[in-house]
Amino acid sequence: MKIQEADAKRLLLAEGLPVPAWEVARSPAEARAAASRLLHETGQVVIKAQVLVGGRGKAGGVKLASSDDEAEHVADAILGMQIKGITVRKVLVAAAADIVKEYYLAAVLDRGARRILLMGSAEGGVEIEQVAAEKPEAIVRIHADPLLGLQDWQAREMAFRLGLGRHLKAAVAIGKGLVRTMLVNDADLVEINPLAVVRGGGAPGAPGGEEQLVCLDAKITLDDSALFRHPTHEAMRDPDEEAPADAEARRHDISFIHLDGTIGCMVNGAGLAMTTMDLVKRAGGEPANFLDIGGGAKADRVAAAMRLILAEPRVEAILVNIFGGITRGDEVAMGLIEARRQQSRDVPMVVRIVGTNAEEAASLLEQAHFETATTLDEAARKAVAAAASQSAGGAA
Amino acid sequence: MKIQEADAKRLLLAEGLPVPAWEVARSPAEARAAASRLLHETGQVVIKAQVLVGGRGKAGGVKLASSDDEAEHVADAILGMQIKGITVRKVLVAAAADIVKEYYLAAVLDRGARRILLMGSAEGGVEIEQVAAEKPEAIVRIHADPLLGLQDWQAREMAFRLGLGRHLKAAVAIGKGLVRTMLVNDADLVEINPLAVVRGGGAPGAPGGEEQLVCLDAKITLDDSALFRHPTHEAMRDPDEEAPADAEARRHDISFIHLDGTIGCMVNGAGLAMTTMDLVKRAGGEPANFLDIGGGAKADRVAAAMRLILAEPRVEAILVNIFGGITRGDEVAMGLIEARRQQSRDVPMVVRIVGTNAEEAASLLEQAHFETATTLDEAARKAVAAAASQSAGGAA
Amino acid sequence: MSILIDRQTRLVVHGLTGREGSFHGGAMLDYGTNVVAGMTPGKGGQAALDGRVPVFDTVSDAVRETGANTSCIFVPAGGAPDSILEAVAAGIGTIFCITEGIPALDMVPVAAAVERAGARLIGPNCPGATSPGRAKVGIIPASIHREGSVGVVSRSGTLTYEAVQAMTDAGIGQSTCVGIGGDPIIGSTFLDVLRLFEADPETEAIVLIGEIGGAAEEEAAAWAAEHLADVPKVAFIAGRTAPEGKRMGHAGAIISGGSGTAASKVAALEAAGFRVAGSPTELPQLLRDAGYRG
Amino acid sequence: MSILIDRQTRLVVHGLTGREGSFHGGAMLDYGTNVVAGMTPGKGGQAALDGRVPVFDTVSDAVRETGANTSCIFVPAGGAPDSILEAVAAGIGTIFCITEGIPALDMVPVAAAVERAGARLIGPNCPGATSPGRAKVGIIPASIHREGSVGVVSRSGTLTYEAVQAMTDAGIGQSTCVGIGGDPIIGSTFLDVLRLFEADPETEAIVLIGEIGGAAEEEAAAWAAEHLADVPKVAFIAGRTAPEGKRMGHAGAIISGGSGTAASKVAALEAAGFRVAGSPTELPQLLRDAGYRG
Repeated sequence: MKIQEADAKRLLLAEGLPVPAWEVARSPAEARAAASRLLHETGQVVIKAQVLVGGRGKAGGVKLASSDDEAEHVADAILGMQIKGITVRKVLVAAAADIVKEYYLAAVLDRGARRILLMGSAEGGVEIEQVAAEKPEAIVRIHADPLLGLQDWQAREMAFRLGLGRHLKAAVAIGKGLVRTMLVNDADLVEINPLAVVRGGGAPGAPGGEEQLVCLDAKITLDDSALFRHPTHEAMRDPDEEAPADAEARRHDISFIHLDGTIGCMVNGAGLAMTTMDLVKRAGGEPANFLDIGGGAKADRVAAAMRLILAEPRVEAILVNIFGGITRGDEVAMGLIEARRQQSRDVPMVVRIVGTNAEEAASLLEQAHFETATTLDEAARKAVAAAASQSAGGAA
Repeated sequence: MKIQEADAKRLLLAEGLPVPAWEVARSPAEARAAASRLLHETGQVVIKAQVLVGGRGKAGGVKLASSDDEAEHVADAILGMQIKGITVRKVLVAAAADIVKEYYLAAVLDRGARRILLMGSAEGGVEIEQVAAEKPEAIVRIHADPLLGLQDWQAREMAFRLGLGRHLKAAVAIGKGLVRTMLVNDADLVEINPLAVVRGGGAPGAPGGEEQLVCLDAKITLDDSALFRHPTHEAMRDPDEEAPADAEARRHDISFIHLDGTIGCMVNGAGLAMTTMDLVKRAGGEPANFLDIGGGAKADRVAAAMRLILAEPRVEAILVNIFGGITRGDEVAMGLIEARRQQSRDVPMVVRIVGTNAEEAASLLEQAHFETATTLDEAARKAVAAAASQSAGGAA
Repeated sequence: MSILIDRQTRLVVHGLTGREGSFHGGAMLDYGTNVVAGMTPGKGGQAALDGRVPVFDTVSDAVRETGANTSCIFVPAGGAPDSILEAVAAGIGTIFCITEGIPALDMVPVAAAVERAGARLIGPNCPGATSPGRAKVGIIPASIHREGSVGVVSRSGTLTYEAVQAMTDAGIGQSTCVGIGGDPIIGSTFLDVLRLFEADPETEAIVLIGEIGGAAEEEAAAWAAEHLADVPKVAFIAGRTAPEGKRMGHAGAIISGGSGTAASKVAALEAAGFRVAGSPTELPQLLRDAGYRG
Repeated sequence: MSILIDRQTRLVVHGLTGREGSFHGGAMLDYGTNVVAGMTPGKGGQAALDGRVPVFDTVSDAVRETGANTSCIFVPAGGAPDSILEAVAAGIGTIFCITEGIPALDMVPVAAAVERAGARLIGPNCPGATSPGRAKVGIIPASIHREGSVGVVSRSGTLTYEAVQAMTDAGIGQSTCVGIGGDPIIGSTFLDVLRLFEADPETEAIVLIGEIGGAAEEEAAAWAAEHLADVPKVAFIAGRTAPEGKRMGHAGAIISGGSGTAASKVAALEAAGFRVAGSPTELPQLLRDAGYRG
């Protein structure tokens, strides 16, 4: 689960990391009020769109303001803006820092090494993928020991290799703090970009003029599998950015990702669900979604999956692909029959059920006059054809 | 540092372990008041002397009372009692538990294995050393992994091997809680004896009559080396049980242990200090103390050590044994000269200084008319002789 | 022969008395797997699966009493990492963890502890393995298999069934099919399993079924190019149409920062001499094309 | 030859720029020890000990630039465990930790990590070691030594000096003197050091200086009875008059529950063929009595 910058900063603050003060505003007036409280620090505030997508700066979602009037105008321009399809509903207002130099520092889960990686670069402020592509030697990588954790000497090593020896104590505290933030919150990623040396002002209580190291932006991704043991994290899910379909999918334990095509997919198993999408594409269609109903899916979950797919008006055909293992084919078939009975609009459906209780499923589907398929390739072709005839029909 | 039962119970409670309610009383009236609040639980209270020595029960320091009158009388008898030379100044009052069975469970630092040991026995309520001597197979030992810590399965294994399968969840929580208490507080030992299955009442909020597992007594020893990072632990040092000399020694970073002999010892290094005591004994004397002035001891610490030794009226001679290494012999000699100038009573002193700057020390001591010795054995003999003549003189 | 499991496997099922454990434990037993013990704390002394399998409180009891050498874990996510460590400490050499939804950071120390002990972990969040005709551990349906000499390794569950069914339908049998799991942190990688297949005299061809995310397929491909040069090798990669930055069901199936794409994996596999199928149904023909005659 | 340190020792002193580090660093250098580097975070690029020794920010820098293979740690208690781990990670094989007052529980994972890496730790809270005429690492005064063939191992500081001085005065030289430290958790035990002496062709006799607390002397005695049967062995145990339940200065020097007494240690050593002295001054004569002719 991605969380907003303000929430990420809150988690960092809770671990004692230096994060300059900020406020979140939902209206130009709120932004003006926030600016009037923050302008005294450095004479300028930065106003940043709060959306869970990258490239806010390039999209015009990050701007400076030097007065409360200007802050209100800038916030008015940013609020309501669309960034990569997401409407901006909140802005973060913070004292603009007097930046001396920018760095990148992140704790990430390195799956290949099976350990936590502290990753840093003196080339901060730009996307790390760009640095990795253009100047890989500029990235310092230090793995935390899987049993001992990140040691102080490793955090020092990172500081020295980034050229942060003058800010050794702060850099060590931040490096260790990132890993602690990761562990305490079960995060996959805790990223500070930029980590910056700033002149005075930047952090609360800082003596004016003196250089210090602060976290200017923060990005945290939480491990969905661990949300069960962090009851307060659910509150950080941003309802403004979650489509109702996603919330519905979560409620039913369905993995669902909305895409732009016309062929709805209902599959059991993540790998098979991706494969089904791939074969739809290969057959000339475009998948409307990724949908994994999981193992042992019961009738009510099948019905919920059907509602999710049909909620998208673009959907012109549905492909159901079930390989029975734990999941019993006849149960899915009954779920489909019930779901079709309830469904609001009639969309052609191609059903393929193989594996456990496939024969019982076949006879149920036959009685209910479903179109079926034997192989996955055949199912994909039939679904694409059905969608095409549906469009043609619609156009006629 | 040993801490009182009540403090140990507080540390266990802080880690969520089940400890029946208690109160500490410093007077019979306080004990009566505590009993009147606790008697309703099981109709009986136990009143226990709070002293940092073992064998309270045998010494008559643990008694039951069934009414507030009786509690007051019992407390009156226990308060002021001497147990192994310590005057009882406080009692702990707790609801008497209806004990079904007693167990022993402790987390200890196993120096040989260099890891934390969870040690349990179904033979609770008696001293574990006795069980170890008479029935060693009755002790279950499970080492926590030095890098992973104590795992749940290990706590379960302990529970099953103690026959606590019926209280599995509670036993696992307690086993893990002991190790956590140890780690959180930097303890060398966290011991529950007895850990008991009791019928109802025992713990706050427990449903009456149902059996449950609770910690009836607790003993915790803290690592002195780690006190620096637990500022609140210093408050648990019991001023009633610390002699003024011990407090003075701590202030000067001197290792000091009071003994019953007549020959005061001042030595640098713990091993050499023990050896000096041993040689005093071998020469027919009795050491009055263990005293290690540490490395690089300066004049003021030498003076403080002298005051500590002379504070004991029994002391009839002083043996100073310094092997210079980090410690410079001439500095110690100057400290001794200054200390003798200040000292209130005149006690014969034998000084041996060898190693770094021994020659400078020798000439200083000679000018100041100190009695000196070359070997440690000689020094011990001279000190014993000096003490003997002192006693003889005193008797004459 | 086969890899990981065979007739010498003596299996203890962690959580045998639970819903999943008893269902799949029964299926394993019916397949002929030597299910010698169950482990459920507090149920020691009972017998499960219609009295056919004794249950113990601890894995070490199960090992001592039954000589168990392999674990299959159905314990819920909160307790599964501990259960893996219990198996390791009891001396179990091969551990399958079927449990899904284990927090990734929990697996970091566990994977290290497994490695330190020299044990082998498959999963978590994996379907297990089958050595057709010998043993099956986990949840892969028995019906899809056929005895043979193709080694199958996959990150996925039902997609594997699809591929294996296609092979079986085409008359191509398997030496062992292994699902290594779709989580970010897993015990055994594609490469680890390829090494085992390389050492297995009975395995004559390889089917690798990967998906987007991570770089494990690329790593395995590089190794295979060198060590399995003469072995017929085919592969399938799921997720060609997956968008960047979205987790496709599996916690590990995500393209981030342009890395872990299907395209990069397909390219690496093809460069290493794998024939890469456009659909799982093409795998049998590609095996034949690659020279497999089994 | 000798054990632990010799002319091949290339020493990095952790905390060389501090008060203790520079004082003893200078003494080591003066003795002829190959002090090749200092390590103090933030002082990299400086030169210490009158410009004779370069200082680095990290141990790995010191190893890379100077080929350091041995560490001597004077870092304060709060940072010393981390400094040990840094040395281990940098590939240092032999680490002396002089620092006293390290919380015991901090050493539990550190000792395990040292062992896992196959490195050797002496201490903490130890005086170090001297191989007379070759090298000295730590704080043992140089003046007390004489080259020779008796291996000395001790838990203590000044008591060791006393014993070694007595030997030197009697014309008996040492191969290596090792102080293993008085803390409850230490890296190398009496037994570990005896093993090294056993393998050292130059060491012809053993002096073991123990004290109350723990069971390390008993453990070493049992091993020596078997492996050092024909080697002259003498010992001294401090603390015959120590009362039960009181820590005698060293965190590890405590008799608890009747175990760890001087009597039990003396008995175990005598049973193993050690001659046990009543005073350190008797050690030279006992060595002669035991047949030592060096």
